[in-house]
Amino acid sequence: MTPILSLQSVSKTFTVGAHEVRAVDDVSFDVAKGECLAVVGESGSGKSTIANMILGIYPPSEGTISYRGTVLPSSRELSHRRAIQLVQQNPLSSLNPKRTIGASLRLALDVHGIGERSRRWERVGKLLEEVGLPADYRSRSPATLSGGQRQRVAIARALACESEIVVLDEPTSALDVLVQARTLKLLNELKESRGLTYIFITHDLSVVRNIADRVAVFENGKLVELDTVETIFSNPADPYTRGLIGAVPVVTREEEALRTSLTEKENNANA
Amino acid sequence: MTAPTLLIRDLRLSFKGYSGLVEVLHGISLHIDKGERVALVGESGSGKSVTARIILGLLQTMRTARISGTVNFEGRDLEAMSRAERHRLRGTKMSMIFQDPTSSLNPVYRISEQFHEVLKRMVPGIGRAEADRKAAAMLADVSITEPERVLASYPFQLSGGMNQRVMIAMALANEPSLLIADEPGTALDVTVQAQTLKLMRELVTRHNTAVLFISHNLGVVREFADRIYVIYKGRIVEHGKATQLFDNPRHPYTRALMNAIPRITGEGIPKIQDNSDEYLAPLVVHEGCGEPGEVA
Amino acid sequence: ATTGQAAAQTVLRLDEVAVGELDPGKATDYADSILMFNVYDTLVLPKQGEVGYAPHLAESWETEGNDFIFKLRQDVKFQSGNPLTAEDVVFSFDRMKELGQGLSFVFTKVEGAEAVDEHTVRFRLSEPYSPFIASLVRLPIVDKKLVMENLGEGEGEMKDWGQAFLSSHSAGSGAYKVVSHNPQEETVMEKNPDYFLGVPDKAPDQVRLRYSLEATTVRTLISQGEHDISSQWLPPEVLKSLAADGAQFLTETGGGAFYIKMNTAKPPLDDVNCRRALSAAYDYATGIRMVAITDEIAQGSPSTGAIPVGMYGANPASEVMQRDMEAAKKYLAECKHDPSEFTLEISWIGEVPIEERFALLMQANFAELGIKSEIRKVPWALFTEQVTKPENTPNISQIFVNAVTGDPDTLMYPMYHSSAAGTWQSPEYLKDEKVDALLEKGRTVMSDEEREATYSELNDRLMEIAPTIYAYDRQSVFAASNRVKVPALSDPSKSFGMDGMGFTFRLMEMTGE
Amino acid sequence: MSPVVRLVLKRLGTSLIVLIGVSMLIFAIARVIPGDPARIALGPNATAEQVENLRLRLHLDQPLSVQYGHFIADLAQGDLGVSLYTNRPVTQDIAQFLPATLELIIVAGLMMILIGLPLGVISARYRGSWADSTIRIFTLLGVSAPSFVWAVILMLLFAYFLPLFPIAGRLADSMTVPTVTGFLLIDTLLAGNIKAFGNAAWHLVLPAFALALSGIGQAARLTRSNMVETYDKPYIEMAESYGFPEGRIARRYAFRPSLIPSLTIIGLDFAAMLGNAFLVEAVFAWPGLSRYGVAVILRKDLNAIVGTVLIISALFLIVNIVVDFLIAMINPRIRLSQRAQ
Amino acid sequence: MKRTLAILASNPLSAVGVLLIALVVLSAVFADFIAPFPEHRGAVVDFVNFNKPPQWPYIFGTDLVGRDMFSRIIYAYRISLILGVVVLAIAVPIGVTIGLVAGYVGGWTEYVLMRITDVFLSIPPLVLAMSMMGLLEPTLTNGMIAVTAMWWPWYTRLVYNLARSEKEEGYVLAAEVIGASKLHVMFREILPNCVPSILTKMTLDLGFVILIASSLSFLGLGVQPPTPDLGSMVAEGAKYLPDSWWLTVFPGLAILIAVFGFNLLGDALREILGVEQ
Ligand SMILES: Nc1ncnc2c1ncn2[C@@H]1O[C@H](COP(=O)(O)OP(=O)(O)OP(=O)(O)O)[C@@H](O)[C@H]1O
Ligand SMILES: Nc1ncnc2c1ncn2[C@@H]1O[C@H](COP(=O)(O)OP(=O)(O)OP(=O)(O)O)[C@@H](O)[C@H]1O
Ligand SMILES: [Mg+2]
Ligand SMILES: [Mg+2]
Repeated sequence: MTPILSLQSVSKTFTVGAHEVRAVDDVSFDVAKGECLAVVGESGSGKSTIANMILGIYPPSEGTISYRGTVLPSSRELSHRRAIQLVQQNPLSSLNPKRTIGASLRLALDVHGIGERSRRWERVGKLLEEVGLPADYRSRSPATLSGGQRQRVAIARALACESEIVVLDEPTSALDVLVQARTLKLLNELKESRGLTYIFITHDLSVVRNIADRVAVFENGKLVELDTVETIFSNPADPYTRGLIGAVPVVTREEEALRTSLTEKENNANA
Repeated sequence: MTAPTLLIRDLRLSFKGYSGLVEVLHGISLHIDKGERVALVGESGSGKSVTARIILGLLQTMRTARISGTVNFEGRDLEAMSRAERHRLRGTKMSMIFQDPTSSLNPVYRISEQFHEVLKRMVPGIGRAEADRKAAAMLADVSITEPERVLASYPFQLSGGMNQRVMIAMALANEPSLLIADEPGTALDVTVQAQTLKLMRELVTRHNTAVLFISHNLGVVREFADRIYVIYKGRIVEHGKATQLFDNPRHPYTRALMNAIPRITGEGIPKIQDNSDEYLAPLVVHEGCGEPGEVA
Repeated sequence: ATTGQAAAQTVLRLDEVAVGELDPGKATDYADSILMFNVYDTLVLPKQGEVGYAPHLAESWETEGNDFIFKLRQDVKFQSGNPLTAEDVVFSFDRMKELGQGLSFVFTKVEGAEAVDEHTVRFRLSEPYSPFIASLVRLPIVDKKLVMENLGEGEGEMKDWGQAFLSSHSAGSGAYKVVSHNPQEETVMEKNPDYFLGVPDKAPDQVRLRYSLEATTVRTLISQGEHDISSQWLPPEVLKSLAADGAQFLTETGGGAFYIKMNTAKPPLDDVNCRRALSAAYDYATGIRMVAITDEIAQGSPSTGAIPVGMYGANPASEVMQRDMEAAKKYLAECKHDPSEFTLEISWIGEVPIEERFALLMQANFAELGIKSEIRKVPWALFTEQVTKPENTPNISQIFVNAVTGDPDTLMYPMYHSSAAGTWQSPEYLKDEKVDALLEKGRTVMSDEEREATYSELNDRLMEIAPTIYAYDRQSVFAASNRVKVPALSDPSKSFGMDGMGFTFRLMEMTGE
Repeated sequence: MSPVVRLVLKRLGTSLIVLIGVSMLIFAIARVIPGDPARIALGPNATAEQVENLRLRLHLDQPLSVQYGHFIADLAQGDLGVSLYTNRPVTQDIAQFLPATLELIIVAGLMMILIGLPLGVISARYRGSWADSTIRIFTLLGVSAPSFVWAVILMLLFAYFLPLFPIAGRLADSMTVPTVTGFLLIDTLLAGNIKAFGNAAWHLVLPAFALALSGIGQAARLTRSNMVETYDKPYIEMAESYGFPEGRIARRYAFRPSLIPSLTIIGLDFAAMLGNAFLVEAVFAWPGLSRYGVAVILRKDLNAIVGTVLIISALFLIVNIVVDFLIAMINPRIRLSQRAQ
Repeated sequence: MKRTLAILASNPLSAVGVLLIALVVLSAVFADFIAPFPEHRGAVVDFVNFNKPPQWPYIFGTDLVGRDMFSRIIYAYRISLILGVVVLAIAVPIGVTIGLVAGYVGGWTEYVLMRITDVFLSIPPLVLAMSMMGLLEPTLTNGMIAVTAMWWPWYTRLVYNLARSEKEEGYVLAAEVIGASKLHVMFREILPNCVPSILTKMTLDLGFVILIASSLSFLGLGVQPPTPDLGSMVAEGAKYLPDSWWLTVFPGLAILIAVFGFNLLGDALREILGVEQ
């Protein structure tokens, strides 16, 4: 079975003045339909860059990205656009300050002709309610929302498209745990009911533990480890991964125990 | 007894919209003593960021905002201060880490220029080279591996986490007496986050800085904060020492929060109601945690 | 700018609207004339204070059949030091003819010029042409030797006839020589100390002729003592305020008039009675009042007919044209066109704002007769284009016309001879045999009496068939600072009968700084 | 830097194409202007024969394409033909008049920048205050009367009632400097004549200000309205929270990102003045190209029209390149865009 | 609507703007009732009362042929407003559209469109107007066409440069990622962010258009006498400053009032249009 999304030796190099930044360095991986691939790793290791390339916002410097076996060009047809959606890391800048969030949400429905025209406005309200916002936030402007509220709008917008793949770049970092739980639950439900595929970029390993099927770990532009969530947490191969898990801030004793066991392993490995 | 670094009494805020007045803060009171690390946790949209902005005096100039209540800084009422006096505090005695780092940095200036500006608040005559040196050291402290490159970059050329660390470095640079950190670690991986928290803790102990720490990451809060206020829909609902609160959450909302934390041990996504009338129950204050001047 | 000289130097500053053309072979308008008369000399000059022409470079002349033979003065040197000889006269004439520009058309009846000896010139005319002597004031004598030394690129023996050189240098014998010439700014001239008639001490040492100054600028300059003589084109209100600031007025009554021309080739003004009706309905007195500056001085004097007062054939100054509504109504009743069926198109030249007021005056005047009209502003370029076709020519156009030589022939012939139709001077498209015959006769009869009689007859005929509303006789009014005295422009007994001659700087006097 | 150089070269290359396009267009358009150039040039009294002769000399009897061929052939030798208005080569006219106008409009352009932008910054920073209202009235005055009316008013105020400034021309009659560049501010300095420099500068003040007034108004209003928007951006709040001096926030943080519209319009205003300054030049008796341009248009002086329009066009092209470049400089996101084209 | 009213009510200055515009429009519409000498809008000459300073009954004085300035100004609003509004109503959409396309689409489209704009900018207005006169009837309509033809490139340049910068904003990317059409991105995402500049420029241009009409009428293309228009009044009157100051000052003030009103209104409009519903 062909993977729904596949990256082959993708690299991206930026130049900043005299500096060359190899943000993504020869990365290949496949994403299977219906799975949730968590992407974790160092800050600045190229996670968002990969997301942007998958969406065709930047062209990759090298390598190709294919969707269901066909290589995606950077200017895409509507169907390809609909197939993959993105929740940007920086929700404020991804919302047009001159449009109400209702208008921004409705766009997704209008573009893809989702639902009856006359009922779309209502649907926008529903979408907002699904992410825990009152329907009357439709007529608010982005500037008057809190950080977490904006993030939820961005999620709602990505979900509105009813796409196959959703790339979520730190979608819940500004949410309190209750709302986060609710959002994750929503994502899970959609995954079950519609067979959605997620590429879930996050720093919150506790979330990864509970939502991901597989985990990709990045360090400095390279993919250092890719395995199922169980393996990663119980028996991580890469020392960087182990370090990450060992540093997770936790609230219960059992969790601390897990952390220390991993850290000990690390210490043993080093010894 | 010296006055607390920050004392907020009955702060109310409403926004005037086209459909009328919407109250966002319903009278919150909190305080932070010198050298204390106080966390403000709570629902998304409950009013944490606006509280922070009011402390800095950023909302006061907004046409649609209506504010009442008192905010005292080191014993002095901020509202009673002259504009200039108030202005003098910013960036020197108080500084803030903004929630949305990428939008909060000016897109048309390089990081180095923006950092220079921040450092000038403390040392007005500081030169660019000197500032760059200092900035590079600060950035290295927050685990930025290529400080020169970051200084030479525009904010949109950096990753979210890098911008966040730039913000943190800026906020710490002038060693303020009050640091407001609005979700400072969201875009950081856990190792870097741990490193920055350590840095902040050092600052607190070294300079007796008071910290208002706003976060959704209760794990981080537990590790970092001395005292915690829990806020729900514009009201403080529970207030206690970190240990008290984590060991014995009393308010229904706090309890719900605690239960909703995803566990690294992997128990699936917790099934908790995110909305309930119970959450509106009155304020619970833990032993020894009353507001100064009030009967606990 | 020039090199500064001794402090005692007197500077005369004046302005003109159009850029002065320095090449004497191309000179046409007022500014050109001022330059020409001061930098160059001519064989004859208009007499001061009376009609007729006085010898200048020529000592005397005689006629031989149609030909004219001139004896030249022998003491004249060009500014270059070259002596002025018959060769130069012939060269100047040939050059004028060959270039075919400027006022060369006044010499169409001259077949050629030849040097009989060093100081004698013969002009051969093809037919009797009485205005010839008058035309000679338009033949400035150019320094042949100097020009030949400075020929520019061109084909043939004479290459460019020195056009490039003469457009920014002078090659004359005149009382003033050109120091610098910037067509957008000014021409600076200085006294020629070797002038053959001598230049009086009181005459300005330096003259700056500035171009295209705005009314406000002139006013401010004069009030600050930085300007001496304004152009004649200032609106009356501005002249009035200059007088209030203490300026004096200079006047020049020349052979020109303000004509309101009616297109006789197009209905409704193809009907003579309609034209007569308009002529009678026009409010002459108010027209003069509109250009009045003070109670005594106006930019026009009442017109007495087609020919301006002071020229051959003009009606006496007392017979002024007057409005007569009764007559107007009578004529209109006889007109074959019904006023309810047409709308007159009254045009005015955009460059001459005062014409707007006349257009409005006419509109109001004609409305009293029940004639509708609409006003149309046209820029000069468009106007000259429109008049080339009778159907495009407006019903009514307003034109200021001057006689280029002071002779009625040069004024009337280009306006009313049927062969001249379709130029800016002749938007009437007049075709009248009697007028043609009289115009032709006027230029051949030689004696003053005969000419007077012929032009008088012409005048009557033109009044009768009314192709034009003879609105007023031109009177040029200049505002001047009190540092200058210009007898030719303030004392009728010293005035010249020709436009621009009043600005003979050697006859001006500068007082004070 | 090399991609920038490449970009500029590319722009200059296409500018040449634009210039050729403009030359063809203007060649055709100018001939549609009513009037017979020969007739106008020869003056009212010329005969039909004289007119016809001149028409032949100007090739006006030939088809347009042939005329254009003549034009291009001459242009290749740096010859734009002879002006019928001044009877001099057009190149000579342009060389004499262009520096005068350029000097004037450069000073006016500087005034737009140095007065207009700060006024905009002040009114944005103190929006709603009396300073804002005063500036609003002042800037709107600039668009309520044309520049030459302001020229007249300024002249009356500062030369007639209060004789502070010179009235006409570029330099006092008593002064003289050798012409090197044609820019008096430069030539006086080259001649080492400080007094003349001061005098030339003094002559520039009123006409340049009259010309600049509308641009000042536009720059100020556009700057203000964009800065008001920028003030709502989170990075301004961040700058405020750090207590950067308010003036500095206004000047650096809010101003620079808001500069795009004002810069665009100032650029256009600047280039347009080369064609539009004629009435102001007339009031101050400024021997400039703008006045020349209008004189030749009204006289249908074909060679001179084509010559001046090409100069105006070149100025527009240069200014637009500079503005586009500056905007890319001001906004690094344009310059460093990573977007797929 | 409710929001609009609320904005207007909360901002006294914009209320002043509305009031001024109302004043101007009403006086234009009801000129026949307001003007003390309605016939003076036409060809009336009164050489007894000409060039009179303000005095009863000529509160703004009389012009050089004796017509009441106040009446003429009131009537002049009619033609001047129509002129300004019509020209802008045509030029702005054209200019804005081209600018948006060039700035957003980029590549060859940008090159071609912007170079065409450069060509249009390069033709001096006077040449354009003069040659139009050679081709077309010298009517007011054709005059407006000429003005429009020289006006749009300014908006193109303005919007082009704004669009180039807005294009890099995250919300544009977001809309593209959703699959929004180019049209949508240009007109619904980018355009609203250019509105403040466009509105500001428009309110200023209203004054310029009114004034440029006077230079056109010099060519016979614009408003023809005796019909009063503010631009010509200001321009012609300037010759008679300072003595007959009322000839320039009052029409100038009349333009100022209109521009001022529109400017204030523009600010309010910016707020009303602030966020797209
Ligand atoms: N300018 C404004 N106008 C109207 N309402 C606003 C404005 N700014 C914030 N609000 C509202 O005030 C409430 C509190 O916002 P605030 O940003 O303080 O939330 P928060 O507690 O920081 O939430 P988060 O954790 O999601 O960042 C939110 O419901 C928000 O919608
Ligand atoms: N437009 C750009 N120009 C230059 N460098 C860039 C650009 N975008 C990203 N980079 C660089 O690429 C690297 C990877 O950035 P990216 O945003 O992908 O990181 P990330 O993994 O998402 O990090 P974080 O977790 O902090 O968001 C960083 O070093 C960043 O500075
Ligand atoms: Mg990222
Ligand atoms: Mg917040």
